Amino acid sequence: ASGDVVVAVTGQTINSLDIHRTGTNRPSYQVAVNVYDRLVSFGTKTLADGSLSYDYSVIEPEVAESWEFADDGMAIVFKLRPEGKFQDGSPITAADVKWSFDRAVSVGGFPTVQMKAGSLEKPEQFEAVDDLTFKINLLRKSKLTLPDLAVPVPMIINSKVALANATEEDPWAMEYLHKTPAGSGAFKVAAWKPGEQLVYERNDDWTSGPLPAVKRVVLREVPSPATRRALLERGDVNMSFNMPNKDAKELSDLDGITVATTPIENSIYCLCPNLAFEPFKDKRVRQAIAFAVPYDEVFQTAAYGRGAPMWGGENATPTDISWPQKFPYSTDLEKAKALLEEAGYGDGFEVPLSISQSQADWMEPTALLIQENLAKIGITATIEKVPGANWRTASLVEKRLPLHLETFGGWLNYPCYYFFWAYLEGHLFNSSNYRNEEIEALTAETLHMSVEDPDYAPKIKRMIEIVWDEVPRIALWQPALNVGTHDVSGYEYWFHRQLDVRGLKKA
Amino acid sequence: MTDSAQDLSPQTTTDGPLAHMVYVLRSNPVTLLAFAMFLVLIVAALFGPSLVAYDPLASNASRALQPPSWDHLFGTDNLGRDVFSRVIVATRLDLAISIAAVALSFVIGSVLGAIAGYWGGWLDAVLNRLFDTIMAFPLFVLAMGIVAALGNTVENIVYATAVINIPFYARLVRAEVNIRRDSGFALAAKLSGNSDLRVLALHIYPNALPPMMVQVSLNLGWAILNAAGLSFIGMGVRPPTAEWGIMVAEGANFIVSGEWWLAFFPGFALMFAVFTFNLLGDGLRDMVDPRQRT
Amino acid sequence: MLPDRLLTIGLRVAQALPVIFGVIVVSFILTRALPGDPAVYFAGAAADEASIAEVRSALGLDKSLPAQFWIYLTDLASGDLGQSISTGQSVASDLATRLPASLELTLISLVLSCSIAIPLGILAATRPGSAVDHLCRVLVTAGVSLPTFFTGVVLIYVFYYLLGIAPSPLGRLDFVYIEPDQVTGFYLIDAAIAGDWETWTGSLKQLVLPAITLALFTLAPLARMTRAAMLSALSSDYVRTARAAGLTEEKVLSTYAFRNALLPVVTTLGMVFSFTLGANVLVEKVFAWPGIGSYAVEALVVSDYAAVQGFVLAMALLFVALNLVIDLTYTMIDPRIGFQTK
Amino acid sequence: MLSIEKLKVSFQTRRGEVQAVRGVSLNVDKGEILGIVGESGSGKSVTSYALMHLLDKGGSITGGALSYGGLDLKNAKESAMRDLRGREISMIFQNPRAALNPIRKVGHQIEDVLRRHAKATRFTARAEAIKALEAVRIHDAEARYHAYPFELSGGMCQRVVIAIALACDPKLLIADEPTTGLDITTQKAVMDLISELIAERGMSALVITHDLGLGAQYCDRIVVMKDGEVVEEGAPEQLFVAPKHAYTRKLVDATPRAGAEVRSLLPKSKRTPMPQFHPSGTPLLEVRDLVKTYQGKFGPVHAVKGISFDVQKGQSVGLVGESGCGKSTTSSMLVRLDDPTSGVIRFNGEDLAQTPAQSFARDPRRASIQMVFQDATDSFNPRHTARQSISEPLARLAKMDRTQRRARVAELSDLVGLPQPLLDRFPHQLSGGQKARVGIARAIALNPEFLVLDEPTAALDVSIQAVVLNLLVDLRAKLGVSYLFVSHDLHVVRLLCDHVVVMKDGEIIEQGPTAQVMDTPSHPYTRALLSAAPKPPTLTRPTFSAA
Ligand SMILES: Nc1ncnc2c1ncn2[C@@H]1O[C@H](COP(=O)(O)OP(=O)(O)OP(=O)(O)O)[C@@H](O)[C@H]1O
Ligand SMILES: Nc1ncnc2c1ncn2[C@@H]1O[C@H](COP(=O)(O)OP(=O)(O)OP(=O)(O)O)[C@@H](O)[C@H]1O
Ligand SMILES: NC(=[NH2+])NCCC[C@H](N)C(=O)O
Ligand SMILES: [Mg+2]
Ligand SMILES: [Mg+2]
Repeated sequence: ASGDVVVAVTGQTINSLDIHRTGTNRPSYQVAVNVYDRLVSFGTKTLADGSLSYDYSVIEPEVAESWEFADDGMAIVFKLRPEGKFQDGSPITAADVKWSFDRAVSVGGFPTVQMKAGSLEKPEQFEAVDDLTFKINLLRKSKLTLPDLAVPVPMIINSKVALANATEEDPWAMEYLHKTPAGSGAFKVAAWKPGEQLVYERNDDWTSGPLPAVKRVVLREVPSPATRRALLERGDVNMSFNMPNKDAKELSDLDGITVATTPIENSIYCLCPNLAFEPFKDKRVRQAIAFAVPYDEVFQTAAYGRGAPMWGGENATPTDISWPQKFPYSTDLEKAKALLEEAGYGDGFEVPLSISQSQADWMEPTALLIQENLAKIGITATIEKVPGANWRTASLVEKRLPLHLETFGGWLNYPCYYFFWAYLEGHLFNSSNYRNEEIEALTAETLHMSVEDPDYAPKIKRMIEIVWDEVPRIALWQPALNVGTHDVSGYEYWFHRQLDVRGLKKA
Repeated sequence: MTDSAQDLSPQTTTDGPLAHMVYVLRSNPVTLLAFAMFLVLIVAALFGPSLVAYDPLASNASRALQPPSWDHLFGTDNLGRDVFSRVIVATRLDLAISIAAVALSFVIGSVLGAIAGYWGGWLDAVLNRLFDTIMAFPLFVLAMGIVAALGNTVENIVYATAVINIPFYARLVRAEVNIRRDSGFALAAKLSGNSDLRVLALHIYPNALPPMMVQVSLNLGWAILNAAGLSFIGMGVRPPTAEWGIMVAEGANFIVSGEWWLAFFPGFALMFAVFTFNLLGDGLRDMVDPRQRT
Repeated sequence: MLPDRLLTIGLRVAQALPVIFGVIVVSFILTRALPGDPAVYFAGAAADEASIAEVRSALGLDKSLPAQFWIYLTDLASGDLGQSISTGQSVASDLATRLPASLELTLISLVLSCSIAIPLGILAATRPGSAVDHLCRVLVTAGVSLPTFFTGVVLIYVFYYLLGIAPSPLGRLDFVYIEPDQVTGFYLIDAAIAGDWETWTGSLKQLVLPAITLALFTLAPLARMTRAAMLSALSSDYVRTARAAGLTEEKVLSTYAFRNALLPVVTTLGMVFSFTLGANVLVEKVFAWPGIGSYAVEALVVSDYAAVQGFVLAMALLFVALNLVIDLTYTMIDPRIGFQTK
Repeated sequence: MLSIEKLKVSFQTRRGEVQAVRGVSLNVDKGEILGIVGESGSGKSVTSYALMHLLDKGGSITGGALSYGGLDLKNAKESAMRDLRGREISMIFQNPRAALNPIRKVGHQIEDVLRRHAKATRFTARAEAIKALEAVRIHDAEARYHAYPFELSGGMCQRVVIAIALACDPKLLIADEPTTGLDITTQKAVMDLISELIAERGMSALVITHDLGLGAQYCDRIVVMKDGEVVEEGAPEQLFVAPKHAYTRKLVDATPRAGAEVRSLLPKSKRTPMPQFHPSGTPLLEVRDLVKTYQGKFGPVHAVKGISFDVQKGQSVGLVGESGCGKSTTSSMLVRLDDPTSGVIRFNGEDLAQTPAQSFARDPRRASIQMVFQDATDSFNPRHTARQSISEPLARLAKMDRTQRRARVAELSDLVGLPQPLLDRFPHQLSGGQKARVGIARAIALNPEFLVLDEPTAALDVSIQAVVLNLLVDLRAKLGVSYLFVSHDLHVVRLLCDHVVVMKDGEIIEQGPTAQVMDTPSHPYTRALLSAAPKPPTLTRPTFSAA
């Protein structure tokens, strides 16, 4: 690849250019990042290993120049950059922002849910005061609101273009924006063939940040991981996004290839016993399983040691509120057996261990090793591969898998946010059907509470202590995102785990 | 009156099927080879589990991804399982899948094909359209669809493989039955008081068997490949069961990183089996059709 | 004479109609039997009850099955194959871009395979039982015994990764080339039309490895059928007559034996073609080929009803068309067709 | 011109070497037509292939000498032979339709040969080919030039084959059973044509046949072969009048001819007195207005168009007519394997047509109406032994147990003269004559009242045919069965039948007592049929007459 063109490969398909659309898959979110801007963004920091990461603690202006909270704290007023321009040259106005936010909270599905996380729920909350002033009226004071404005969803759409292509049945121009982005971002989409490739071309008139260094980014879809590895290794591509752990481990020693491995924030790979099923109603059975997992083997075999261990914690009570942190379990079959005896399951039992076909890369070896160890304490687990299409329905919506592997990572990096999704009864990622009155109450209290609040840390610690003891989710490890580069620098890790091409530079 | 009787009947009496087989095997080294290979497969399938040194399911993270050595003839996989043991033990399952699938399609295809070929008319037309419909599907994708819809268990893989093969048998039987439907011996059987069903089942159908045997042996190979293909796209049998297709599919990802043995040995076993069945088909054809010989 | 043949062809087309209807019904049932709830799947991560219900009604999945089938049929009648949810495009446009990719690959591989298999089969048939015959048999059988996905990976490893002589397995065209304007969807043809020979060679290079992979697999049925058909043609009375009349061996082989052997070979070719087209999903995965096979697999995995149905229907139509072409070819090769009772 | 000296040909087969020809010597002189007759497998074809160097794989000339016009054919190179074939020596084969490339226009096939031997250029080829077609008396040659073999009748195909063979004016024509498989009338036309052309062009010919009558009629000299050797040679009359070799005598005797009787077909030593038998005169079967119309692809095919005739108890009725006239269709309706479109089949006064063929297998009258099939080989299940085949009706219809069946089968095989050890053989292990006997044994196993014989001897050698015909005569006398004997050979019918029915195009054109129809045929078609049969030289020696 020559000059200022960067070629990247990924295994996944980008199926839409509009993150608000129903059916838009996760890999497509990067279009929202690269082609659209938001009011605000996060800062950038350098991690210990020298790689770049976004900085959750810093909110930076993007389309907005500045913002301030109303005196009662129940509104935020944003001042837009006067020079702000969409890719078609028209100015970015507060009306565009309002239309975009109205769209996000109205179309339903994922964008609406994500907006809600930041307490952004109704169009009435959004107000275009004048061309360059945009006001959000808050429903409640929440620490989540501002960071939630920096996630990909509240992107700012050129409402004039969109409206020109809207119809009666399609007031939000879903059809049009799905294939034709209308943003102000650093890159334009020059070509898009789903299943093949996406080509970004630099927007030379980008107004929301410094001009990117590369002119073109070609993102090729190569389904076979082995082929992706070969391509990077031979230097035919500049970047392999989301590499398998094994390749990351082996290629990181290679000259000319840099592998950035970043533990994914607020994310844990878990083994979940489902409390709706008999043996797992007993806490001791769950603990027994937690003691039976061959953590180290699993971590080495399934993750090739990439990521962070989440087992072997020293204390039964947390000393800080960092999340995720090591659970106080490690492999101890004696203890596991004893606990099972105590619970009256000394003779073991049979249980299906479900994994998702589409995440078989890590789930399968993990499940196999767990299965083997469970056999040692008398539990006969049969591995049940659930088709990808069925996985969400079975595990998260119907929550009917007795014992399964699960992963959840919160975009907003707070423990309470994780708890909100993963430990509250009925909430989507609580696939264990766990319910604990204290957790319910504590989560509700902490969710919007400021981190600085002196009550915050003790409450969080208490929450962590409870879920450590009751283990409805047995933490295995914190996964990492691997990105291999060759002749390219400036790769930055983002919580959304999508490729941000804006900072890339050819070496 | 017995003049021409004896001398007109040549020495063919000594030429029993066994003698013929021996002859074909002896004169065609490739077929002999195929039969020898077939024997190897059968032995591995019957005694596989007692032939191997390691538990094919036992993992050992500390000896993962070791290249072939005297300890592990075919090396170990990413979970530290012995590839040799897994390859040998998988023989039984792979053969079972293909044999069960072929048996199923053989039986169903035979019945439907015989009915269509013998009675003809609207029944034939309907059945033919049915077979056409199955054939009009991209067969591999149909198999995938069936497995996806029913769930990926061994039985469902067998059913899916059987369904896509039914038309091949049905058409073959139909053609064979059809050419014999009005043959002299079928009519003679009717004159002897056989009902249509008896004529079909006892007189016509058995004569369609030899060409079917060829199809069977070829299809055994197809069935194994089919199951392997399903595994490759993640619709194969359940882990940790050892099955060649899965092993190749998973091992394929390790080739580029240099751990070639993961895919190579099961791939070789797969090829060995399919190769055997295909060669066997040719050999059987030679046995059935002496015209092909000089 | 001509009306007779037209009648035969018309009859063939008429026979295809119930088949196509059958395919429509079966594919509809099959997709509904797929596990998983597309509404849940496509509502996306973090979607709640309400939004799932919303998606469900947007997809028309809240209606009864007969109602859904009726809607599907009426849409079909107006030429609408529906919308693929996973690619976000209309199924028709997906097929239009992906079918040529698969067809191009399949055709090239068949051309390759024929140009090897047919001479090989003829060679074997002229020397049955010889070492050459055995060697051919072993070689082509070996080819068909290799799972295509395995062959593909090995070829990439050897020719791209180790030797570096093959181009990067990046699909139909390396990124340094500019895609030709779509006319037929076949890059080789489109590039030739555009006169862009650089792209032409570029796309040809990309075709080599996957085409070889597929060709290896299709060698056996073709070579075997050629051999068998040639053997029976060569032992026929008319070949003996031709020889007795002193015709040269080339003439006997080409005009007398091979032309007659062509019929079963064409039938086999047709079968191999439709089989390969359906089965090259495995090769497409390995070579990142944006073809119809991988499209189908992905659609199937996520229960993308419209895409699966559209794919199956397209393939069925192709199959029917293919058979028609074969029948026409037959009519061209064999003057008897249309006169005999079948 | 052609001389073959002690030719030996053998084949390498899996059971060792087969000596197909063991020292054949013969000469063909200029302008002569030499006939080779002999039983099946005696090496007639192999001899001719050997001299054309067209032997199958594995065959080779192992001894003797072959020369043609002074040229040593035995050691000739393939290239030399290719030049010779077609130009000097050409060959025509039996089954003309198969001898033509089915997918090439006949005109082009002739052109191929002309062009190859430089008898025509690209520009003259067409005209030359048409000329060649005209030479073999094909009408409208211009149009036939474009015809494909399937568009021509068997006789026309044979003419085309002859045209190909003669295209390059060869000096020697080898005809290997040129008329087998053809209709009796066509056969005559083709043989007449060949002999005419040969005379016209002053060629020599080697005509291979197993029909001594045919050979005698057309050849100047005849060679008789048996087991790979020449056993006798001479002028036709001489062979017929004074056959020296026993085998020749057997052949001569077995050849059906005017004036012969069924017993006289057998070799003298085998002749037994003719049994006496007189039909009773009460009708067994009355066929009235029988019609069969098939639903063909292009409109209805009227196979049988309303025929009526009677068969008396104990009578033997001959049904004759050329290929495709509806004989088999009629017989299969009579034996209730097929339902007539309309009409009455009264059997012992009851209408059989009322019971559909489908359910006739369970009808009590099933056992009394049986059939012997045209093609014996085809009529046996290849997987059943002769014993199983004969037992089948006994088990199914007579419900006999094992031992009863064994006894009955033994009895039957004695009756038809089939050696017991042969009963455990499979059909492919039996000769044609043996198969015919098994077929008859099966048909009479249940003592039927009425037996249809659909050309039971069509696939047989004359000598075996003689045996079978005599067997049938004996059986009728013993069992009192009535026969419907289907054939296209009037000579054969005369030997066996009391009454003859002549069919043409699905209709009966003439019927009556055998002698009357044969001696004073009233319909021209009957006359044509009669005259088409080969006429061997009349014998001067006294024929055997019934006691
Ligand atoms: N390819 C062959 N391999 C082995 N034996 C053969 C082969 N061809 C012919 N023979 C043998 O040679 C002998 C002579 O056969 P040939 O065909 O010359 O007989 P024929 O006199 O022409 O008989 P018919 O009247 O049946 O045509 C037979 O016994 C036959 O079995
Ligand atoms: N099933 C059928 N469908 C259509 N036409 C048929 C069918 N069977 C026979 N025919 C036609 O009926 C006519 C009489 O056929 P049949 O077999 O009775 O003749 P045949 O006198 O026995 O001739 P051969 O001497 O050749 O045996 C033929 O023209 C044949 O083509
Ligand atoms: N089991 C199957 N997949 N059968 C497909 C058969 C394909 C066909 N025999 C071919 O040559 O391509
Ligand atoms: Mg012969
Ligand atoms: Mg007949």
